[in-house]
Amino acid sequence: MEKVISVEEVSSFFKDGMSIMAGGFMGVGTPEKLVSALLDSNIKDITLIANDTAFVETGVGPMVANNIVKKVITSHIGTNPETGRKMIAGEIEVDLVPQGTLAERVRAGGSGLGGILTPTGVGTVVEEGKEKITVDGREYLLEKPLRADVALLKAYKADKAGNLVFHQSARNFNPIMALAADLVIVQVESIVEVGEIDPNDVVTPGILVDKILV
Amino acid sequence: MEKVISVEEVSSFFKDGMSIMAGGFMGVGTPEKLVSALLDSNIKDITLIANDTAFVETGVGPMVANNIVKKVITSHIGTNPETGRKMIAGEIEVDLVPQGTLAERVRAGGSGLGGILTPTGVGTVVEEGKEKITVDGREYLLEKPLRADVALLKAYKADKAGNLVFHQSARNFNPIMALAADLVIVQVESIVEVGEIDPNDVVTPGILVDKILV
Amino acid sequence: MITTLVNTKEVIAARVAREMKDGDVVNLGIGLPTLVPNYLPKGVSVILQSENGYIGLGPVTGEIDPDLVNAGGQPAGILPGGAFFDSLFSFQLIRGGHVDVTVLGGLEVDAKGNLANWVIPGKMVPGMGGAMDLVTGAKKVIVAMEHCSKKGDPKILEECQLPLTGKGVVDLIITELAVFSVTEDGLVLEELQEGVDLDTVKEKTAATFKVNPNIA
Amino acid sequence: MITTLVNTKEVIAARVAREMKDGDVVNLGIGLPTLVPNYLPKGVSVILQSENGYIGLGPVTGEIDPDLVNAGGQPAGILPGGAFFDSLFSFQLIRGGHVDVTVLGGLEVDAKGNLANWVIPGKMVPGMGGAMDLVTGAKKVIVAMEHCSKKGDPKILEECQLPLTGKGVVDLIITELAVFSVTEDGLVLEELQEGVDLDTVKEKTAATFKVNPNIA
Repeated sequence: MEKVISVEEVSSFFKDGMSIMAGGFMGVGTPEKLVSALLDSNIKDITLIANDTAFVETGVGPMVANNIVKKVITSHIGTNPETGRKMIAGEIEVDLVPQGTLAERVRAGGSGLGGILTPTGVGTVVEEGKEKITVDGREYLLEKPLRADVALLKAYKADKAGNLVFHQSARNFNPIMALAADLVIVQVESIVEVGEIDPNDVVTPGILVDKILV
Repeated sequence: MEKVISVEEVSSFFKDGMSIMAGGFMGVGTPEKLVSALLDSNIKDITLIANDTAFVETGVGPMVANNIVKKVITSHIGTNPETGRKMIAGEIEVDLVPQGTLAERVRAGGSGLGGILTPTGVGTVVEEGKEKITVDGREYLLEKPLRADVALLKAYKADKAGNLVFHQSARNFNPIMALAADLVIVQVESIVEVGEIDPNDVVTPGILVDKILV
Repeated sequence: MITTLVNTKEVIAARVAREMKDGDVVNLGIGLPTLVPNYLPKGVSVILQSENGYIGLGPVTGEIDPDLVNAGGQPAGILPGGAFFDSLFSFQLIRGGHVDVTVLGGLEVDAKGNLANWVIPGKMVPGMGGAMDLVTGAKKVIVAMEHCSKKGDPKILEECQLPLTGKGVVDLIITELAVFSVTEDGLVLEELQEGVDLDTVKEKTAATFKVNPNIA
Repeated sequence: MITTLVNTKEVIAARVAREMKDGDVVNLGIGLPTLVPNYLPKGVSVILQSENGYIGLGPVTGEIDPDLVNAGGQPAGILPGGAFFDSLFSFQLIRGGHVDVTVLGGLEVDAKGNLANWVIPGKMVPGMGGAMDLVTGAKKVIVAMEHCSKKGDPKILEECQLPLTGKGVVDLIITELAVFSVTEDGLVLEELQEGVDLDTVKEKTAATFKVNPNIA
């Protein structure tokens, strides 16, 4: 199966109302070209799952600023004033999740787990509406899996089979989101032939990657 | 802190009745020198946590064959007839755990989770004595974390800070066990200076590694 | 074409191979299932996952590497485009539905799709290894086994007697006599192997089953 | 020696630095806590964990790499011996007790060790980011903050009024006036900063506290 696509093909994967996971931490490790293609594709009512909503102009920030997002599931919105403004105005719904819990929920969604028990958030508003389970005398919150229709990821290098390696702190949520979406599209800085990445160095195996944009 | 130790120092870390995790899959990726040091140290009543009990003569197999193990928590004992024989004779206790569940339990133990919900084992004897939790209409078993006093691991290469890289299929349980024991001792094939391993290539960061044996 | 397959195991493996689609990610159990790649139709190649920690399982090439074994602990190779990972990640792939097909042997299979293949109490207790995760997580579970035990007893039952590996997990049963699918209404005989008649299958199967009308 | 620290934040950071032990793995929150490494005693070096995915956070060296930022999104560096990983692994380290000390700012802290520092309802809703995991998982939680708000209101309270970041999680509170430990019996004043008297601390603290007898 040919995985390498052109930027023109990207928009065909988007639909109104879909859920989208996007890699990145304050824009670092976010696939800007894929976000840009999403903005151009004129869709709406997206549920966005991302570590943070970055800045108005960078990362996933423009998705929020450009009114295509209905709901955000994220750990931090403080650097993008548009997210807070729209939330207070009732224009978008924001579900704030502790960062480690967000990572665990995405991994659970991609790993066939029904959830994980975390001590994070016990005794805070985070526990509202969640089941509390005591294991060996300590209370934990049952946090449920998260999945998305599409994951928009960024990697440093891919081979044509989709094997990925990442660069510096741009790795962040990208590898776990590769497990947790029905369609995984990755923007890479360079692409090499199959066999050129040492199998010991692969971080995300190609079987998880559906489409590659250079 | 100097992490590199000599084989003579290894035995000082062992005590009767302690729990020990050991990396390896049918002996591949098992630190044979550390197992050998353990056998020489004349301790007893160990709880062993390992993927399998390997063979009578290799991997963690000799630990079982040499009567130092009181209990084994493992996914497979079929290749070491001594484990089955001693189990039937009532000489050791064997707790059989599905392989993926064993990996999850070790990770949970090393990651501050109270447990994970897995569909694996539902409707089988594995569910005996465990809490069943229904999430979004599907039943899962609550599987609890596993930790050990000591982890005996094997890596391909370490730097002097303890950063580890692994080789081929010898990785298996080693990286997750590095998270889940109070004392982590790693046998490596070679050791290099700090800075010689690219931070992008490190699989297990040195802060998890206490002692290194070349 | 397959008339040259004199061996029962080869007949089974060759039929299993026809279930594979090009590009499928496949995990093969120890024994009979490992024969499957030898019989893949032209134009179909699959990617083998090895639960001890990699994608791209292949034959040994060059010198044997003691650090590179398959899930049976035997020397193996890795193909270009493969990737190594740890046991946790390996079972994230398996449990998370990233493996398309798993092929396992069976001691007993029943009309509800239950499978027993990991223990005979008091006799053989090897442990479940990765089998319980595989049958729970793989998208399609194929049991590939001889139709009857060495003693001649049926292995396809109304209800398994041995401790289960998985409950309601089996999609397809392939033996040297027949192919059954497991449906909500129970077993359906989908195919007879070449030269096998329906009465033989009925006689050697201890479960009721429907017959696909396509079978003459 | 520290009389040259004219700035309140520097006084706090310098005192926090004295809590560090050589080799500690430390996560520093955004703002004031990032000043701590400037004041580490001789012979003490710590390993900084950055929750966006690495160990060995250091200053920028050479050219700025857009792929290398700290948890505040600012350009950063990595020291020799550092390691990159993904967000999942980063929080495995944090939640799993592999981080020795975390230093965070606070909006309110109380006598039960509760901390509030992530939201002022209706006013400021940045989100908790990694703070809830850090206070839950780190072995030692130090709140480093100015003793009172900009309006002059006490931030150390009998009971937090704002939504909590963590319940019963704080070990030590360090301000420009004093150092408090949180014990099962409530707050204990452990130290007065240089030139500060007990009455000032009492006046500016809205929680009852015991006084360590070592304080003259």
